[in-house]
This record gives sequence, structure tokens and C-alpha cells, in this order.
Amino acid sequence: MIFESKKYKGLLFILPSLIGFGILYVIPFFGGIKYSVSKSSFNSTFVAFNNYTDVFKNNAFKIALKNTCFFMIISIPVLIVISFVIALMIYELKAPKIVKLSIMLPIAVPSGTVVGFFKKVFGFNGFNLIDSEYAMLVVILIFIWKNTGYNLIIYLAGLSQMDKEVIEASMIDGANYFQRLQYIIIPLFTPINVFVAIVTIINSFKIFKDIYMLQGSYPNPKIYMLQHYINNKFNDLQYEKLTSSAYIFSLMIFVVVFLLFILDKKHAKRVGGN
Amino acid sequence: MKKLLLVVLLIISLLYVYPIIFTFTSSFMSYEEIMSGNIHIIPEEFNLQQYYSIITFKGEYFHYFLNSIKLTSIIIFGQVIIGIFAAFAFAKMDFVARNLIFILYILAILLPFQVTLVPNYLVFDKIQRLINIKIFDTHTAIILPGIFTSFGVILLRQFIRNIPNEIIETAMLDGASYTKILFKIVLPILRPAIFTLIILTFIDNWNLVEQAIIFLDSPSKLPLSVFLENIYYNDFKVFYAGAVLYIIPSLILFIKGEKYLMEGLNIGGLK
Amino acid sequence: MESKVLKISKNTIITFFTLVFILGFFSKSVVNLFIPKVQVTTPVKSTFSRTLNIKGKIVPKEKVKIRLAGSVIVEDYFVKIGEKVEKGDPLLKINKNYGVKSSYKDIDELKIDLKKEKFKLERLQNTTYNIDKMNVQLLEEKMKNMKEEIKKLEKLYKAGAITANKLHVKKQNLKSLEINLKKEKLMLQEKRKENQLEIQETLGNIENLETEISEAKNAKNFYYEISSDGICYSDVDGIVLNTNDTEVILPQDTVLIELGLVKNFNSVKFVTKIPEKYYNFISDADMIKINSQNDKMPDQVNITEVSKVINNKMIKIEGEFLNDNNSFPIINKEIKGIIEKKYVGEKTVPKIAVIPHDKFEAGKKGHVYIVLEEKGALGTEYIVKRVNITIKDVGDDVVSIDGIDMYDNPKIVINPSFKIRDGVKVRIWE
Amino acid sequence: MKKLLILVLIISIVLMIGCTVENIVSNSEIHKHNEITIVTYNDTYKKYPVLQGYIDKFQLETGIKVKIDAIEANTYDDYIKKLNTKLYFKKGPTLILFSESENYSKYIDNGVALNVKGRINNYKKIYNSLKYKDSFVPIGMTYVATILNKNLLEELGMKEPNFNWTNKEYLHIKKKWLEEEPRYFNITEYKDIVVNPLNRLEIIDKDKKIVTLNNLKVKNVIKDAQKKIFSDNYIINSKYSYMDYYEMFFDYDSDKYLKSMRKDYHYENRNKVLKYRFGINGLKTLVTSTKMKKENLLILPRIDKDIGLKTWGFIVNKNGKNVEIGMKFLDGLLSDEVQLLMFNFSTYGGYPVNKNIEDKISKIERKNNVSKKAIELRKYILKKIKAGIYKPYRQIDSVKYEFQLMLHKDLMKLIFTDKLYTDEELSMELQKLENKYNIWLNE
Repeated sequence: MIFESKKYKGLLFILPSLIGFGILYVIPFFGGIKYSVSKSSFNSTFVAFNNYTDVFKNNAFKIALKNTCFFMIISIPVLIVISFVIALMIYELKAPKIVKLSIMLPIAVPSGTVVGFFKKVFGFNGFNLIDSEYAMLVVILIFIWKNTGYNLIIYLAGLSQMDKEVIEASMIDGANYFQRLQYIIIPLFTPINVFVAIVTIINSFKIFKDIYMLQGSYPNPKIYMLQHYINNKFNDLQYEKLTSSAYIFSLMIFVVVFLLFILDKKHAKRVGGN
Repeated sequence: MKKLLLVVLLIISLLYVYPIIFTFTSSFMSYEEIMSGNIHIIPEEFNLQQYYSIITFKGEYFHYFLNSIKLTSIIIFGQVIIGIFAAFAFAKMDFVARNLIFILYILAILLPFQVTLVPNYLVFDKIQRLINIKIFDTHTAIILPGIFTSFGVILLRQFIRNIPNEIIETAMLDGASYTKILFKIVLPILRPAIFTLIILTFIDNWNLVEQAIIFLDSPSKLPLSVFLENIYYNDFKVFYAGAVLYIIPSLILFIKGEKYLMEGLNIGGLK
Repeated sequence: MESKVLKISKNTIITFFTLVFILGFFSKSVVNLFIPKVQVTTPVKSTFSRTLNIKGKIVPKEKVKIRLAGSVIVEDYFVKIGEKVEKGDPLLKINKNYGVKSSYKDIDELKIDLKKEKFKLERLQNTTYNIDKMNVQLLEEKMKNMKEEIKKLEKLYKAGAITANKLHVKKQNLKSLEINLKKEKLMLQEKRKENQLEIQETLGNIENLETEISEAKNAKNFYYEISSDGICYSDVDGIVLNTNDTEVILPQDTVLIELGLVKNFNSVKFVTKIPEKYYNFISDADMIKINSQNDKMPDQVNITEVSKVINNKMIKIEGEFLNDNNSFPIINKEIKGIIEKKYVGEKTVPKIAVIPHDKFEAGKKGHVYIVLEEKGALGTEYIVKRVNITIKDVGDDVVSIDGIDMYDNPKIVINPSFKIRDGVKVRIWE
Repeated sequence: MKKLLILVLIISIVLMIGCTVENIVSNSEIHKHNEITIVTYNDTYKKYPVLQGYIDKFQLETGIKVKIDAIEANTYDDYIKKLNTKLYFKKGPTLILFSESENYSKYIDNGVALNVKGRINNYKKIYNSLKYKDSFVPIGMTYVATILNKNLLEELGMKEPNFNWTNKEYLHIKKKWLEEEPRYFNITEYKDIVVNPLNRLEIIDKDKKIVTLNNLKVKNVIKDAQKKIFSDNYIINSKYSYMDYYEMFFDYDSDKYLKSMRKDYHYENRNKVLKYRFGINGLKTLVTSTKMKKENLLILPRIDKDIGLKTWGFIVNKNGKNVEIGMKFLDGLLSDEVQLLMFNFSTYGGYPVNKNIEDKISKIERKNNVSKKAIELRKYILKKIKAGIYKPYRQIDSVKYEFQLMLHKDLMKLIFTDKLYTDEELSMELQKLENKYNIWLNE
């Protein structure tokens, strides 16, 4: 039920965030588009889409896109599932503080140590994976190790906020743990799951920092991500190629996020939210 | 069954914490030992060389520490306040084009950092000329984008949506204004979400490097993360001690904050 | 038990890290204690002077030495050293009965001889040789007649009137006449030469006599006259510099009394000696300053002459007093003074700031330490940099240097110590 | 709850003030009119004292402030990022300083630099082969000549090579030198055996942007290199794998690298080494002549002609601030007196690029009685520069040299393998590398 009478009040609440966000994120967002359609970063003659077509023709970009999508398709769902399962275990088993702490800590570890450790384990005198075909495996491992803590915190907060009463009611009906899980907890969790999915997507961009420190700006082609391409373009002053490739990529991501958003709205209707 | 799961959990947590133990122990090793190739936890000869040289020669490390603390605390504070208001509005109140703006919020943070870097630079330059305040090479250049990210807003909105509407309606009937509802009802329930936001924003801004490198010029203004990277590239002998000291604040925050995450308020009781 | 160990280890770790943080925060000031302190100045354009302390004395410009024309014995001196003497004052008395044994003849005798010689000279100069000239003319005429006769005879001989041997006799007579003529001429020349010689001789004598007379005369003014009562009177005014001893035979030419013709400061000069290494310093210095606080005398001496001869490593310098303040100069008193030389330096720094590579002299090499400001991590840090310079001019406590013009008014360290080396971090001490 | 809220508010106000106090700034600081800025990497400008000295003079004369914007950065990539963002400004930095190891061609090709032909009148005094599209203004140059060990040559009884000596002569001397006793294997040997032969094969074709690796010539070079290295001429540490050699040659802060550096300089090894690791600026005759006399060295021009010559200088930012004044500044830097200053002081910023002052330089050389050989070398190099044979290739086609370095790192794996690659394995590896580099080249 929407409170029509106080329509403008909402705007008042959102105003501070909107102004700041508008200036600092929306204007640069459209500024970026201006660059992506101009001929080169220093003379902005309008040249519409041939920047985009150039980028598509460039096979370095193709490889980068392939690697990034491969990485995201695999690592994001796996991470979400792992962190959800661990969150549940911790919540149900009332695990000691040490466990929570030890899983959360990796997010605070600087990328220098990450590189130092993984280079030793998977580098030349370790399993020698980084230079081989299976380098992507190492990257996914690093990603999962580093970000489970992130999602774990969100899930723990979500779990503790869950409505106890509903669970007790289902217990009385004799649903065993798995049925309870399937029909109550997961549906109840859709808004948080949506958020966790968005956050994991954003964190998947941050993995570039570690790969960059591991292998520099021209790594093993197997783990040549889109951010490498963007970073190299930035260094080569070809800002138009950078922006166009980034917009293509974020368009694809947005499609996925939009689906999540619709899922969230559907959930809201079902639960009788607004 | 429970025992078995607990053991599995312990193994997993051991796996996660192993690199951190590695960092902690190798901060007590000498440089040759670290570079000697194979991984070993217990250092052959235990020496405080790294810590000693950080204290005496890298005195500025602690200056940067203060910089980082200042930056993150302001950003956390700003983001929480603005996030709460905006999230409540997005979740529970209705106004024109609410969903459209929310989609814009989501879209904006999906973009990689380099894309918005140059336009951001030019926007700051325009602001600097209009209001005639110096933004480049000051902490504001980092704080403003930090406060106004849509990350906090989205997080809190999702949590507020979980609060059933009945509670709010009853409060509305009693004649409570929106702000009263927000402070009296929503905030207490939202406590774990706020602490999540605090911890996550702390982590994001504690590790941020790119923005600091681009927007800050004078070395004395840089946060700790940039200086740690400098140590990594130029002075690897002292790196592991630096890394350990770098992790400590987050460790303390986790220990303290973690308590609030788990204190599940029984919403039902409020009815 | 197990948890106790855990607790202890937890506490130790916590204390260790808190310690590390605390030490770290204050390390900046701790480190600061060990950084050496420096005082700095900037080079400045200034005039400075180089002084040289000297000791000299006043010496009369002109000195008169009283000598007697012969060896005497002095009975008594009427004056003492340093006493002022005027014209006509008695100076000394000689032992009359010993008298003056002079090696010089009396002047009037010399004059008489001179007159004699002059007379002789006149005589010689106007002797004429009329008689001889007449003889020669006579013979020449005879010869001429004889030649005509012979011509006639030859004509006759040709005509066959006379005999060959008459002609022959005539020719013989002609020949003997020629010989007589030649002889006569020679005789004439001889006489003339002899006359010349005699003239030379007399001239020489006259000259000698004249020199002897002039010698005796200036010896007269060179030597003092002794009045008939054996007392010698001064004919100048000045002060007595020193006197000889009495009651002893003083050979001719010994100085009995030395008088300085001293009236005022114009008649006096300042003499001093300086070590040879200051030669080029002094060569173009022009002025000596006398510190004359107590005795009233002019304080400036104009250097007039620098002797080019160095004996036992010292150079003699003489100078005249510029302004006269009509007080009486004290002779031979040791007077302190300074020679000052002015310089104008483009970039002058205190002498202690410069470390010379061998000697403090113009043109020599050295180095200074300048402090560079650097934007360190915590505000500005000061780093010392060693800069090689050349010393242009050397003053007493200021040196003008060259070679730092590439830095814009640099901060130069004025208390260089062993701690301060190139690249060392320092703290500026106000 | 109330108390907490008030407390939080107070803290926030304090923090806000703390953060804004540094922003209040006088108007003049932002809109500066008579000021030019020079952008440099960390403090590379300190390597050239002539610059600092001239800036003071320039500021004194013209009253225009010259601000040096030394961008502090951990790595060179961070510096490039920062510099690139600054270039997008309307009133950006006026001049960008490029030291000898930085590459400027990228900025000129992308249209950042301003064409200065005819706008700086001292510009025509510069040797033509140092110019690049009339947009780079070189100030000083160094030509890194190779140093041979003279008494070692005498020991070997070899004839001293003259200036236009070829690679064949050098290899002939080297063969004799190796026969005498096994030598310590260091990076100079590696360069002679692997790097130079490969570079001569023109693997990377810059214009057509193609890398050709998988061919017989490359394979022969690799096999030949393996034969030479593992022959008993060199003292090889058998335990070393390719990773150790990689660290010894390229990983600058590894202790293997430091040990190998120290070994190169170690005195007792020094007189056994034929070619010294680091060359010397052949043009600075004041330095070379003393070195020749003191240490009895033989200084010759390089055999691999293309990476010897390096210049440092400026490019003028097209949409920079006060561009005219910036060009006046560069004009002053190229004037005869300033350039002469550079020659006089040994560590003052390389050899001057100004053509007119050559006679003054030879006068200085006569005054300090510089050795004849040193003057000959300088004249030889200058002749080659005037003829356009020597060019700062490394800075002109920088892309080629970046990839060449990466290529040599990858090839090390093929050379220092424990098990010998069969022919197909070798060609397969080479093909893989070729594909990878073809991607990067036309990224």
C-alpha cells in the first residue's frame, strides 16, 4: 500500500544522496559516453559507433571478453553458494567466533600478500599453474578465497534479521530442515541474494588488481581479463576505445542485473511488500 | 551429524586463514628466508628485523596510517547517514520515477573505475573553479565519491524491504511522521545491516588504491594502502611486517563488529 | 591450562603490536634527535677587508752624520741621544793638543799650485813656430830656382854646350836640397807634437788640482769645521740619533754624532718589515693604519715604497705620514699598525663555512655544504649537498667564493662538522 | 540512543571541518596566470642540474614562475596513469620532461605534443637525427659506448679494433678470450649470445604489426645459444633453472641480481672481463679521457647500433597553459651558454645537442688537454649522428623495444630448459608465443 499523500516527502529524504550521486556518478557516466563516441581522446569529432565496431573487431578484446565471461559465469554462482552454505552452517551450529573471524579476514588482506602467497603455491616451484593452461583456476581460487568473507557478513546479517516466528511455524508443521530451507529461507532471502549477486559482480572487477600484481599488464593469455585491456588502453591514451569497450561490458552486466531486479520485484509482490 | 559439520567448518576456516598465518609468521623471518622458495610457517630463526626497520626508517608508515583512518571514518560516517535516509525512501516511500532512479544507482556502480576517472577529473576541475575551493590533492577528492556511492543505499534498501509493512502502517495510524518511524522502528531492526555496511565500507575504502594515486599528488596525503604498495615494489624486505600492521585495524573491527552482526533481534517481540 | 597458554600468547601479541604502534607514531621525533643540527646563512654581496698586523718604527727621512776631516779624540759630547738640537748648538769638543791629523793638504796651497799650472798652460798654448815656418819657405824657394837651372842646363846639354857631369852635379844638389826640406818639415811636426803633449799634461794637473780643491771643499762641508777652540757646532736643527764614545782615537771618517733632521711628521717616514708570503697582498695595498690611541700622531701612513729585495724572508716597506698634526714624532719607537685591503665580493660567506682543499688563498679550490629543501613524505626534509667552489678573495673572517651560482640563494652550512656529509638529512637550527 | 546520536554528530562535524580546512585556498592558487608547469616522473629532473640552474635564471629574468610538478608514483605505470589524466585538462601542464629511459613517441603519435618547427628559433641548431616529427625538443644526449679491457687485449695479443669495428671482429676476439679460461656467465654474455643475434633477425615488424617467431632462423639461434652456453667455456651453476637466471638478469631487487651485479664490479674479476657491463657516455670527452688514462680502457662505439643513443628533453603540451612562455623557456635551454655549461660539468646532463658550439667545445678540450683518442671518438659519433645513422631508436619506436624485452624473458624458458626440446615441441612453443605477441601488438 503506497502512501500517495506524502509523495514529495520521499524526494526530500532522497535529496542529499541524489545530489551527490548525480554530480559524482551520473555526470561522469554520461561524460564517458561522450568520449566513447568521439574520434580520439583529444579531438571530439562525433563518430558514433565505429569506436564500438573497432573494439569488436580487435581480437585482443574478444579474448578478454571470453576470459572475463568465463570467469564470471563460473566464479560468481560458486561463490554465492559457498558463502550461503557457510553462513547457514555458522548460523545453525552457532560456530565459535574464530571460524567467523578466519573466514572474514581474507577480505582485509592486501593484494601484495595474496600475490606473494599464491605465487609461491602455484608459481614456478609450486604447482606451476600460473603459466600453464589452468591459470584461470588459480584466479577463481583467489577470488573465492578473498570474497567469501564479504558475502558471509551480508548473509549473517540477513539471517539474524529473519523473522523467527515463520521458522517456528514451519517447524511445527514438521518440515525437515531441507524443506524449510527450500520453501521459507531462500524465498525470504531474495532481496539479500540480489544484493549479494550485485556485490559479487562488483568484486569480480577487483580481482584485476591481484592478477596485475601477479603477472603485470600482459599476463598469460588465458587470464587476460577485460580490465587488462582497459588498463592498457588507458596507458596508451586511447580513451575512446577504453570507454566503448567498458560500456559494452557494463551493458551485458546490466542485462543480468535487470533480471535480478525483476526477480526482486516479483518477490516483493508475493510477500505483499509495496 | 552436527559434530561432523562442525569439523568440516573448522577445516574450511583453517584453509581460509592459512595465508594470513603465512603472512604473520613471515613477518618475523629475515629477507633471505622469505625468498628461499618453499613455504614454511615456523621461521628458522625468529627476528624482529622487519618491525625494527619499519619503526626506525619507515616512520612515515604511521603517518599514512592516520591518513587512512581519517579517510575511512569520514566516508563510513557520511555513507551511513545518507544511506539510511535514501534507502528508507527507496524501500518504503513512493515518489515519482523511484524504480528508474534505483536502476540508475545500480548501473552507475557497475562501471569499472577507469571509465569514470577522466570525466570525474574534469567535474572536479569545474567544481574547483565554480566554488573556488581546492579539491585536487586534498582528501575531499576521495571522500566525496566515497560518501555518495550507491553501494550503501542498495544494501540498506534490500534490508529495509525485509521489514514487513504492517509495522509501519500501525505506526502511521498512531500518527507518527516518517522520520519518527525511521528512528523509532526501522533503525533498531536495521542495526546488523548498518554494521555490515560499516564493515564493508571500511574494507572497500581501506584497500582503495587507484583513486588515491590519481587524485592525490603530495606524498604526505596518500593513504596507507598506496604506501604499502610502494613498499611492495621498492622495499620488499619490510613488506610482510607492513602487511601485518595493515591488517590489524580490520582485524579489530571484525572482532568488535562481529558481535553486532549476530545479535538477532526478535522482530516478533515488537508487535 | 590450554586456554591459559592461549590467553598469554594473545596478550603478548596484543602488547607487542600496541608497542609497535606507539613507537611507530613517535618514531618521527625519536629519529629527529639523531639528525645533526645545522646553522645556515645565505651568500651575500658585501665589501670586506683583509688586515695584516705589523710593527714598525718612525725613522727620520734625512740623516746628517757628523764626521771630522781627520782622526780626533773627542773629549766630551754636549748633547745626549734624543735631545733636540738647533742650528749653532755646540755638539762636541775635541782634544786640542791631539788636533786633527788630516790626510788632506791645505786648500790654499792647492789653489797656488793650480794657478801655476794654469799659467804654464797659457804659455804653451800661444807658442808660434814662425822661425821654422820661414826656414821651410826658404828651402822651397831654393829648390824651385835649382829646378829652373837644371831645365836650362838640360836644354844646353841637349845643345851640347855643357858636359854631363855638370848636369849631374846640379841634380845632386837638387836631391840634397829635397832631403833638407823633408828634414825641416819633420822637425816642425816634432815640435808641434811636443807642444801638444805638454798642454795635455798641464790640463791633467789642473784637473787634479781642481778635484782636490773641490774634495777638500765638500770635505769641508762633509766634514764639520772645528772652530779654533776645538768645539764643533751643529749647523742644522734635528735630534741626536746617536753619539760615538769619547777619550779614544776616532779615525778619520768615523761618525761622531748622527743627527736626524726631524721637524715634524713630514720629515719622518715609517718603516716596517713583513713576511715574504704577503708579497702579493701588499703589492697593491696602499695604506697603513696606525693605532695611535695614546701618543698623538697621525694614524695613516701612505705606503711609498716596497723593496723588491727580500732579505731573510722579510720585505722592507716605507711609507709617509699623510696628515701632520704638528706634534713631534718619536723616533725609533715601536709602533703597531695594520695594513688593510678592501675587497668587494659578489658572493661572500663566513670563512668557517668553507673547507679549503689546500690553503686559504685566492684562486685555490675548496668546498662548502649547502642544504637543499626536499618535499619528503612528512613535509619538507633538509638534505646536505657538498658543492665544490673556487675561492676568489680571502678576507679576515669572510671569503668571497665562486661556483655556487647554479643554486638560487642557497642555505650554506656555517658549522660543518664530521657528521655533515653529502646526502645526510639535517635539521636547521634557528 | 540520543546520547550516541549527539556524540556521532560532534565527531562528524570535527572530521568535516578537518577535511575542508585544507580546501579553503586563495583564488590565485587555482587560476595562476604567469606560471608554467613542468611534469616529471618522481624526481628525474634532479638528474639534470643544468635544468635547475637554468630555471632559477629564467625566473629571475622573466619573473615567470616555473613550477616543477614531480609526480610521485610507486611504479612507472602509475606515473603514466596520472600524467594521462592531467593531459585531458584544458589548461594542463605546459611541458612534459622525458628522461633518457622514458619513451615520448606514444604522446607525439597520439597528438598530445605541439609541433614546434619555426616557433623555437634555437630549435634549428639541434642535430636533425635527434628530432622526431618536430614535436620533441631534445636538450641533452648520451651515447653509451662499449668499454673493452685494454690490458686483457694486450694479454691475448690481439690487435686493438678501430672505431668502425664489426661484430665479426668482436666475436673473433671473444673466441680467443674464451679459449683462455672458462669465464663467469653474466648478462653481458647472455646479451651477446641470445639478445643481439635475435634482435638482428628483426622478429618484430613494427609497421605491419606482425611478430614472426616460428621459423628456422630463430630455432637455429636458440640451438646455437644452447650449444654455446652449455659448452665448457662458461662457469654454469648446474642447479640453476630458467627461473633463477630470470631472477639474476631481470628481477632487480632479488639478491641473485645484486650478487651478479657485485660480481661484475668485483675488482679481481674486473680485469678478467672483456666487455664491461655498463658503458660510458662516449661524447663527454672530459670524462672518457681521464678514464682512459687512469684505468687504461678502450672505449669504442657500439656494435648494435640502435640502442646506443638516448636523449632527454621536453614535449610541449598542445592544450597546456602559457605554451608561448614554455617555448621561450625551451629556447633559453637550447642557447649556446647553457648547452656549453652542460659540457663543462661532468655530471650535468649529458652532451649538448646544439650544433654551433662544437668549436667552443674543442677549445675547452684543448685547454684541459683531453687525450686525442677521446676527441676522435666524440668526432666519430657526431659524424654518425649528423649522417643520421645513429638515432634514439629506443625512444622512437618504443613499442618494439617493450615487446622485445618481454620476448627475451619468455625465450629464456626455451633456452635454459633442463630437458632439450624436440623440434616440434620447440616450434609449438614458438607458435604459442607468436600468437600471444601478435595479439598484444595490435591490441
